[in-house]
Amino acid sequence: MKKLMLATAAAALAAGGAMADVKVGMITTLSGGGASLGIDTRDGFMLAMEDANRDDVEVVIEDDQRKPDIAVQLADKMIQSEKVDVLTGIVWSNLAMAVVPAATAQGLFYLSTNAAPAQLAGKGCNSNYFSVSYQNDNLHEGAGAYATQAGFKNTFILAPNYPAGIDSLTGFKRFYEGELAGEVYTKLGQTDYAAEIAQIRASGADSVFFFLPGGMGISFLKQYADSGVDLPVVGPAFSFDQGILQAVGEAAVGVKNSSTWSKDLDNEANAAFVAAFQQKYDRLPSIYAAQGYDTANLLLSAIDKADVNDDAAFAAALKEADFASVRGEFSFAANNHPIQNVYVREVIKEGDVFTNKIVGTALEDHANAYVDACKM
Amino acid sequence: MTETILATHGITKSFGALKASNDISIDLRPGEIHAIIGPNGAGKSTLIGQICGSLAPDAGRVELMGQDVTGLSTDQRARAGLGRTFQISALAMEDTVLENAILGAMGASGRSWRFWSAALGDRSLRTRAEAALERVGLAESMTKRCADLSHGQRRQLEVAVALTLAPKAFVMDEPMAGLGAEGSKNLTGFLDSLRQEAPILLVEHDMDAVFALADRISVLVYGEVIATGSVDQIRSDPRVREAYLGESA
Amino acid sequence: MSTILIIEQVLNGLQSGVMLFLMAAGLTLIFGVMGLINLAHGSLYMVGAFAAAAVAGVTGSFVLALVAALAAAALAGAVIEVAVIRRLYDSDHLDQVLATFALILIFSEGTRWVFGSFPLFLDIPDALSGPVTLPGGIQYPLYRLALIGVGLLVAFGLWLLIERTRIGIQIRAGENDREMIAALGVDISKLYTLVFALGAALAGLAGALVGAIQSVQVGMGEPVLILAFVVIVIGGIGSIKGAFIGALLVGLTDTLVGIFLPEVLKLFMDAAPATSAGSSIASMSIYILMSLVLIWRPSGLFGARA
Amino acid sequence: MSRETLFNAALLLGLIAVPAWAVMMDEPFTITLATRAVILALAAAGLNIALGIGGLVSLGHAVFFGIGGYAMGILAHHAQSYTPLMEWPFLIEGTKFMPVIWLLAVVVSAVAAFLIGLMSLRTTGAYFIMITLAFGQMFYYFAISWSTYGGEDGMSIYIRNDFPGLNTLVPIQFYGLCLAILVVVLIFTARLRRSPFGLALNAARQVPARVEAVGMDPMRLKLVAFVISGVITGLAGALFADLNRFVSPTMFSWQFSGEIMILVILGGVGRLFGPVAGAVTFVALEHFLGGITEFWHIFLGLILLAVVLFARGGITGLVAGKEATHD
Repeated sequence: MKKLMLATAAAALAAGGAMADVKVGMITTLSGGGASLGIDTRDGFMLAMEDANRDDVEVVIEDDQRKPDIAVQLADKMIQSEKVDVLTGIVWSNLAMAVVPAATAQGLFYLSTNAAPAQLAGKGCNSNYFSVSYQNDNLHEGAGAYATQAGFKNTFILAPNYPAGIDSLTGFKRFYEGELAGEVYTKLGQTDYAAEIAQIRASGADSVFFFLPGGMGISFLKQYADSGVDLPVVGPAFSFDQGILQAVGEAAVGVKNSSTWSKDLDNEANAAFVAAFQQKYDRLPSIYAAQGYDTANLLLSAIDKADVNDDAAFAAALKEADFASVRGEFSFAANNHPIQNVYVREVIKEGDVFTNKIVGTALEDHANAYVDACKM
Repeated sequence: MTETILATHGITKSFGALKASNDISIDLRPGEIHAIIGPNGAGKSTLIGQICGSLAPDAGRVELMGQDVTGLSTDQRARAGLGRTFQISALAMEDTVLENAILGAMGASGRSWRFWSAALGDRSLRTRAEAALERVGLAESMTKRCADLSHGQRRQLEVAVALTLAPKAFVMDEPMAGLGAEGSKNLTGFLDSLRQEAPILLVEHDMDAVFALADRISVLVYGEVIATGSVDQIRSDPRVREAYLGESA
Repeated sequence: MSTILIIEQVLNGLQSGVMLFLMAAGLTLIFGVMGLINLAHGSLYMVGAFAAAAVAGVTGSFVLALVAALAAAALAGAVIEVAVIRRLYDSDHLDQVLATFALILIFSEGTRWVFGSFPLFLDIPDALSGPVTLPGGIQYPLYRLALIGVGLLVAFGLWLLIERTRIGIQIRAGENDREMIAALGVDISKLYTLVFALGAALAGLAGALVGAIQSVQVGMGEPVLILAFVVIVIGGIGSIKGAFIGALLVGLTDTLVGIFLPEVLKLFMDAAPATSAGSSIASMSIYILMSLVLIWRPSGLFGARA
Repeated sequence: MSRETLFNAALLLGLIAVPAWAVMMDEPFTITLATRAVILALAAAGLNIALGIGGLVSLGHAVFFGIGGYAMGILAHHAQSYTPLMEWPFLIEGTKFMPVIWLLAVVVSAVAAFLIGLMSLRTTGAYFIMITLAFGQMFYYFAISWSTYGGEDGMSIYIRNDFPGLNTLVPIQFYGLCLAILVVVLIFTARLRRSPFGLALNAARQVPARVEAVGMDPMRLKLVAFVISGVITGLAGALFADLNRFVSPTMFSWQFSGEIMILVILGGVGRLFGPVAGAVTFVALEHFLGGITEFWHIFLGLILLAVVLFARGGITGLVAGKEATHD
């Protein structure tokens, strides 16, 4: 109700030529486990904001501690007290599911810097919700496509036993054409994979696909490297991120991973971004930073075109995706999720630092599997 | 059979190699005080534990009013009419004297499953508790916290709580423990008057009290009852003298 | 399912069991001697791992890293014993739970403050890297074999310490009767600090050893802590022997049920739901084991008090 | 009037005045925070019965909180997707009607508390703490892998559930509802403490042998207390889920069990208004410290340590002096 009144008032102002200020609420994980992802998201986002140096956009940042109830509470605070127009920043799918549907139902815009669960891409899609990162399945689909391209015939696949894990294996299988040597769900938060590695060894597989985000992936890669099993490994970018790679070390070198972004992607925006990020924060950017950066730039581009209080116009402006993405060509599919390339990267050592370099393209101009399910 | 209120029949209990109770058969008759004496480590506590239900005997049985209660738990035996006092005061120290007494009244009347009405507001519970406190001489201290009582008063409260149960038989574990001469004398007088209400199985170290009160005495040594009889019989029993004084028979 | 695979999985179960034992031994010792529930034991595990990673990062030496882990965890243990824990011996379990929970918060966020949010790097030494071939043609990582060895060695050392040394006698006496050994002239507060530091050092050692094959990150201690609690509860709180048996039981159950249950279920149902249901039940298996043990023996397999 | 009574009255007044002020100043978020505090206080009030009166140190109360949450989540999920909860042997539809949700939360919590209590109460001391923790973990892992209801992602409910005569979407109305329930529970607790059952339970904590000797079974007293306690925490879980319009397995996590315990201890174990004082303080700390530093957990930890080491009896004890539970 109030939102409606504001909109009318703002429309009146806009008619007078003045643009209303835009207030952005960022909810992300800055403390506790997983804080590194949120910190990168924030830093990437703020880098773009500071580069733009505009005084008509205000950003409020809060820490969700990776707890869904805290995220919801912060969203309430931002909507009720701060009266933000746009929400963004959530890293984790379960937190996004807690916040996004309620926020868009209240007429806010939500721009996802990372989490993009299937529910929000298909039946639960919303004209006010944009995923600037990907659809969650994309990287797994890319890995599956790569496995097919690489000629793997008998892959062993594993992921934690939770919704994102199950989605991951489904996504992989969607583009993988070979046989499965085994399909295993591990315990969420598991740290020892000796048992699974023994299974891989015994299974007669010719390759391995795994999705184990965060510390789980570090543990798996270190143990795998030490096990003497010498099969090629593929995974989504999450386990090969700049922050994580240093903790995995040599064990990761040579592993292929699918990603929508890499720091060596050859385009002007990316080169500028990587240089600026390194200069400002004295570390290499991660995919989360890149996605945060893109999200901010997309938002700024839309603010220039339309009034945030005019839902339809602002949504249309966002959908144009008229900004220079660090991922190169970038547009939105009908369900407001990106159409972009999924690349294959390989982990290399550059001097003292472990990092990725692009070695191929798994999927070109790839959208997602849920476009048809979305009735907007 | 109505002649005995409480009886054990051949109860036996071992802890590893140690036989803490060896084929003990004792009984408690209406109107009497039956004292159990014995040196430290004779197995008195083990015996009481089995009578009251906190320990299960390896063999033998316990009867109350002619009924086998061996399989019953402590609280069931209490409801069946066994009122006990503890060697070391077992009282709710944070609660008042009255509340402790009401606890007994509640258990006896099965009113512990009331969640809304105030316990102190229940007429019948309160009457019962106050009557018991009156009898042991704690009427003045009803609103005191247990923790603020003197040792002697706590011993009195122990007895009062058992009284609220209106038991068929009392089992008292060293009620005189830690009382001064004056206190012992008072309690002795009180117990003397109590035996008509319900017989008392009395475990006690205070020999003056035992000899003044007991109708019968059983002597427990190394888990066995070596003698049962009147005060005079026990005094003169050579086995007892040997056990206590080391005199050979 | 080949014999080789089964043997390999049993080895895996043993390995995770002996590492759990390092954690559980300290916990159970501290509980047995001081009657203290220490939720912050997982933090000491984390301290060990971070110290090892930091020192290995600078010196490149795994041995020095282990020494650093032992020293840092023991020191951290001694410091919190003197500053906080010592005031809790006479408190009830409730206060101990709360205070040590508070210590977890302080340690976790403090570590993040110092080391940042990114996981640290700690690798196994070159000499122990890669697999070896065991009799029967089983390929098994050398480092994990070494872990089993170290774990058994520590278990043996603990047994020697407690059964054969003066300090051991004092520790055992302390479990039975605090006042008594104080009366005998043993400096009880020194003994307690020592025991606490010893338990902490074991946790730190476990953290460093396991950190080399897992991820060294803030919060790594809590999952292990809960497992270690399960272990000592199964074994009987206060019993080192119980901790050892319990650790092996938990390690083996956790590993074997997770692998074999889905396979067994596949005999009765479709593959996909079998995999999913199997891993769901497997993730609860050790807690089910613990409940069963406690229902059967309320004070654990080797618990002293009834 | 004792100092504790005054303190309690002041707390209650604050719970009315602060949101009233927030309505006038149009600060809906303050109301949301207050609602959170009230619901957490309710969860802690549940634990306080088991812990404070019965002496049962349960490190698994998140089980009931989670059950309450999932009762709401499951019923509302089926209602909003128009799919029946089950069709056989009889049809059960989802619902968005709060009283029905609460009923389910209460019944399932009671059954769970009864079963868990039956098994856990065989143990005492540290074992009891650990076995309740283990039951919590069991539920946690079960919820994570229960894919029908979202697994780790949990479930989102788009619109808050209904209560007859109220518009629960208006923050102050939902707040009023929660506060009313809290007050009812506190009145019940106050009566319970003075009731025969409360007296017996209190004694069962202090001297179980005495309670047995007067013919009551301490185990049964504790079991009933555990069930009452679980039911209240379960109800709080349903409200908490409605506040967030979201449920997830974190409601079952052992950290959450720890947090509920913290609320009780922070406020003062066994004090009638202890959970309220604890929850209000905790939410305030979370809000203000969290606003100051990313590392606010360090300060929370230090404050908790200070409470344990120097302020026995928690905040209530600090303000109102030593034990004043009797007239």
